[in-house]
Order: sequence, then C-alpha cells, then structure tokens
Amino acid sequence: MTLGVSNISCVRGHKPLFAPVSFSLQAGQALHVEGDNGVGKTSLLRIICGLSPADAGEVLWNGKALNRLHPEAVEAFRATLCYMGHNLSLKDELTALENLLFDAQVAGRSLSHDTAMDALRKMGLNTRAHLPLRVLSQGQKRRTALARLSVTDAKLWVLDEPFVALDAQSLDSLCVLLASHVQQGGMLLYTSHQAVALSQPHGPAVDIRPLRLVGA
Amino acid sequence: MIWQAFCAVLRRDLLLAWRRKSEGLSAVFFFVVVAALFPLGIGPELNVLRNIAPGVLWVGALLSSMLALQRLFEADFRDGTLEQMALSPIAMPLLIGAKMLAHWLVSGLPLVLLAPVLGLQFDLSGEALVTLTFALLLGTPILSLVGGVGAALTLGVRGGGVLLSLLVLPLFVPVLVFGAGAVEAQVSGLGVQAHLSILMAMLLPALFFGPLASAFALRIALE
Amino acid sequence: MNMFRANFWLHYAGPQAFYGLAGRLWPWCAALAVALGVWGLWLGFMVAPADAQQGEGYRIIFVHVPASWMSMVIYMAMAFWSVLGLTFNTRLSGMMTRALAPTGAMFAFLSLWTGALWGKPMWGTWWVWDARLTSELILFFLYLGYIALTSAIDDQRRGDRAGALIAIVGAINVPIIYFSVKWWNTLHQGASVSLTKSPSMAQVMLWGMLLMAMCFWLYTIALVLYRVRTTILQRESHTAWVQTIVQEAA
Amino acid sequence: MIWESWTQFWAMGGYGLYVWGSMGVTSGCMAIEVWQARSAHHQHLAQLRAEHEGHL
Repeated sequence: MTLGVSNISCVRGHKPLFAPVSFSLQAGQALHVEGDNGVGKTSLLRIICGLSPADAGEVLWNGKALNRLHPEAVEAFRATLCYMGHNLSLKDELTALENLLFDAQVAGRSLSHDTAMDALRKMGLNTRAHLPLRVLSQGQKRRTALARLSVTDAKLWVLDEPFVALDAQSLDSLCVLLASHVQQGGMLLYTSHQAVALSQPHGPAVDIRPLRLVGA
Repeated sequence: MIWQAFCAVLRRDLLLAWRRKSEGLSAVFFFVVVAALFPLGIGPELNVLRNIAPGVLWVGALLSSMLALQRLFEADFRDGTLEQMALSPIAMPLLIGAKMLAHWLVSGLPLVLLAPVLGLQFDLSGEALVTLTFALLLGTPILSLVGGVGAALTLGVRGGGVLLSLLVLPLFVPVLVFGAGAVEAQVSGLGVQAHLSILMAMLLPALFFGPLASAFALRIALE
Repeated sequence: MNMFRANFWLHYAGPQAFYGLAGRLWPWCAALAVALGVWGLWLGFMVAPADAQQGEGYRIIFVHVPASWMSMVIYMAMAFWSVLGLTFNTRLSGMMTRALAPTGAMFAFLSLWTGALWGKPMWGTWWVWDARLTSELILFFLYLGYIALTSAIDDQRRGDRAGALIAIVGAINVPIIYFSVKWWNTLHQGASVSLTKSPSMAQVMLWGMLLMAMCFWLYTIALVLYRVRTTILQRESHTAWVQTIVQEAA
Repeated sequence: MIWESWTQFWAMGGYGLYVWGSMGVTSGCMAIEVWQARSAHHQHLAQLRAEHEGHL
C-alpha cells in the first residue's frame, strides 16, 4: 500500500501556489503538511483525494496514476480513503448518532448501532448522541465528526486541520486515536498549524515526517 | 452495499425534509397560489378557464419545481456532504439519483397530488383531471432530472437562482408541450396515448442520463 | 501529408502555435468574407429578379436564411468543441466554445429580427408561433444561458467545463425541442408558414443565398480566431512568449 | 441591371422599411461585434503592457 505524489503543482489565477511537491507514503507512516497561510495546504489535500485536478504531476496509488485511465485504481483508492475537510459534512437537523450512521452508509460501509454509540462514547458524547446537532457546541460538533475516524476501516486518513477547536481532553484522545491508527499499519496525512506529538499511552511516539510547502 | 447506500441517502434526505418542513412546503404553496392568481387576472369565465387550465397548471408546476431545484444540492454543497459523496467508493450518479428521488418525492409528488384539486377550480372534467395527474406523474420527474444538471452547475455561482432558470427553463419546453398537450388532447376528444407515450419516452433516458450528468456537473462544481 | 498525423493537430492545439496560426489565418478569412458578401449582395440586390408572389420583400432571405443556418451550425460547433474539451482536456476547446457563443447568439437574434421584419409584410404580423421561429427563440435562450453561466463563474477551468456540459446538454435537447414545438404547432393548427420553400426558386437567388451563407461562415471563423487570440493573450499572460509579444508591441 | 433608378432601389417595391431594416440591423450588429472584439484585444494588450512595465 503506497501513496505516491510526484511533482504536483497547483495554479490559482496565473500564479502557481506552491513549489512542486513529491513524496511517498507507506503503511505505518504519518506525514504532516506545514506551510504558511494561503500556500495551498488544503488545495494539496484536495488534489491528493482527487477532488480537484492537479495542474501538473500525478498522484499514484500502489504505483498506478489516479486518473480516468485507471478507474479501478480510483475505486480501490476511494475504498481506503477517509477525508475530513474544513466542512465536516454534518447535518444540524440530525442527531449525532444519525449523522454517524448515515455517513458510514454513504461511504459504503456498514455500521451497527452499538459500534456507533461506542465511538461517540469514546469522544465523550454519550449523553449527547440523541440530540440534534443544532444544540451542540462547536467543539462537540467537531468531536462528532472525529468519531467517524474510530469507526472507519479506511487505511488512508487525510485530515485538514483536525486539531482545531478541541479542548485538551479531546485533543489527547484524538492523538491516541491517530497514533494507534498509524502504529497498526494505517497511513496518515494531515495539515496543522500546531505541532502535536502522536503517541499511545505509555507507547512510543509516532515518527511524523514533515512536509513543508513553500510558495512558488 | 450499493443498495444500502442508495437507501441511506434517500432516507437521510427524506428525514431532513421532514425536519425542515417549511422549506419543502413553500414551493408547493407557491404552486397553489400561482394557480389561484390566474382566474383573478383573467376573469371567472369558465369556458376561458377550462381552455387555459392545462397550460396554467403546467407552467405553475414548472415554476414551482424551479424554485425547489435551487435547494436540491445547496445545503449539501455548503456543509461538505457532496465532497464525501464524491469520494465514496459507491458510484456518485447512484447517490445523486437517490437525492433526486427524495427531492421529487418531497417537491414533485405533492404537485401531482394537488393538481387535480386545483384543476377543479378551472372546471376541468373528471377524465381531464385523470390525464393531468398522469401527465404530471410522468413529467415532473423529468423536470427534477434535467433541472438537476442546472442546479449542479450553478452551485456557488453569482446570481445562481436567476441563472438556473435561464439555463433550465428552455430545456423544459418539450415536457411542457407534451404535458399540457396531453390534457388538451383529452379535452378536445383526441386520444392521450401518444402524448403520454412520448412523455414516457423522455422520462426513460432522463432517468439514466440525469443523475450521470448531474454527478459530472457536481464534480466540476467541487473542483 | 503531415496533416494526417496526430502530432500535427496536437501541435496546433497548443496555445502558442494556435496564436500564430490564427494570426495568419484571420485576415484572409475576413477579406474573403468581405469579397463574398459584396458578391452575394450584388447578386441578391442587383441581379436577382423580384419574386412572383412576394415582390421585392423576399430579398430579406439573403440575410435571414444564412443567419438561421449559422445560428444552428455555431451551436453544433460549440457542442463539438465541448465534447472534445471534456474528453481530451485540451485548453483550446474552452476558448473556442466561448469565442463562438456571442456570434451564435447574434445570428440567432438576427434570424428572429429579420424573420419578424419579413413576417409583417408577408403575413401581416411581426411574430407567429411557428415551429421554426419558436425553436429559434429557444435556441437564442440557450445561447444566453451559456453566456450567462460562463461569465458568472470566476474560475476559468471550471467555467470552461461547466459551459461545455451545458452546451452538450443543450445540443442534445435542440432536436427534441424542435420536434416538440413542431408537434405542438400541428396540434394547434396555427400558422404554418413556408418561408423558403418556393418550389421554383430562381437559380440566381439560390446563388445569392449560398454566397451570403459562405460570407457569414468566413465572418464567423475570422471573428472567432480573432477572439481566441485575445483570450490566449489573457490566459497565457504569465508565459515567456506572451511577454515577448507584449514587449515587441510596446 | 434590374433597377431603373435609385429611388426605386431604395423603395424596394414598397418593402423598403422591412428590407433595409433587416440589412441595417444585420450590418449594425456585425459592426458592433467586430468593434467590440477589436477593442477587447487592444485593451488586453494595453493592460499586459502596463503590467509588463510595472514589473521592470
């Protein structure tokens, strides 16, 4: 399982956003995308996921370019991908539990009621699971979205600013979740302004590779 | 698995529509009000009303489904749900098809059910009312399916609402012609078979290509 | 002939090469358009005799019919470039489609305008809900929709692709619209008018019309090439070769 | 030549208004279109030149 990125660049207006980016990510590795505001971190993640096209270069999954020429590679890639962007794709009118259940089904995964409740409990939302999201605080909404990570079987996590708007306790539990994902052979790709150490309780810290985006 | 995802999207959208009742109902009320305005503008002469009824009811249905179309993808676009659909391993046209079905059940089906009642105000005969209902039953899904492409293309675009009508209304002409034509043919004693078959013949390809083209348009909008 | 090799076409599909090619071609097209226009109008107004039924009024066909043809041809050309653009992802396609649209809309408008001016003396009314006129009106709306959509989207690539999709959807619908309007027209037994099918159309009238049609073709080609050059300059303004051109022009 | 005088030519057998109305609007539209394309081209060139000089 390899994610390869070779010479990706992205043009907005007439100007390239960042200098061409290349890296490869194996199972059990984490990559932290850093860079100044507006340098294109979100754009890079969206290109890697296949939401936007790259202006040059390509994204490879297990050595095959992710484009129209290889539809089966794209499908296999999507089945192993879990993307969380700025917009959390939560519905205010649905309860936290409903959000979690519907989301899994749309992603083609089956999720039992109990597993979902369990995941919400881990995020400290057990008393809130049956309330419409409208009445939850911003932090609680983010935790609802993050609860998805503990129920997904996707191997590649692509997270845009996952640590924003979390209190100390939920930050810790998220770090544990990310660390155990990577140490169990998952792949993690995230952007963040803050440097956060990922480790399981009493375990070794995950070796995070930095990737610094620089303006072109 | 695929079926499960289809049902999940359908159930979610229906549930959302149920919890946001006022949104869905406004387009239906619009239809009722527009249909009631015509006699006021034209006069209560029953012969005239009977003649214009098919056209008026169809144009009303057309405009009210235009209004509803603006909300088809709007919320999902803003909150990131569409991104998740685009990245799902389930084929996107299928998920979009489920959304369109839900949308039609909420905004199209009520028009079909209300039309006969409104037709009574225009003194349409029993058979004409039946024909009107059947024509709307076949025609309103086409409006949702074709209009979905326009709704997807105008997402997040300046002046999206007006633009949507400019893009989509010309494409609705065939549905209007055959839909209203069916009722007129019924009233004037000609068979309605031909009109309804043609509507059916337009519905089938629309069922296939509508979600496909909309999914493609949504990917463009998400770029 | 190297014209039949794929490389040849790919070469000219690149903006820089196309800029040069278009720059060399458009003056010839424009000159030819003027020559054909003068010749066509000469035949139409100085040589062709008056029509037996319509008198001198028929001379409107020398612009009306070619304008109607062009409005349809241009929409098909837009659909063609759109298919090409969506399948091969060439940058040129979007520019061509966008450059074609205003001219197509203009011809659709001219077709409606001259149709109305013809209708008034011939059938006593400016507008008839005839199948052809009605479909032409809807075609005009389709052009307006395309132009409105592409100009409302700020991102170039997104605008190109969205426009391509709506152009294709429109092109698929044009025959269906025409068919439905025709059906509607026969059902209502309204004005069914034959504008051009006078059976014994004099040879010279036909020639005048064909020459005018060719004039409009070349006018369109010249103008589209010219417009695409402007768009290329704008879109490729950051490249070295455009900088050189700008420098030389200064 | 089929016309005996210019007046006859302009009158177009009583259809002058319609025939010349069509021709006039057609040529007017084309002229506007050509003028617009030209001015857009020159405007872009001028703008690019200004940007270019700004860079120097």
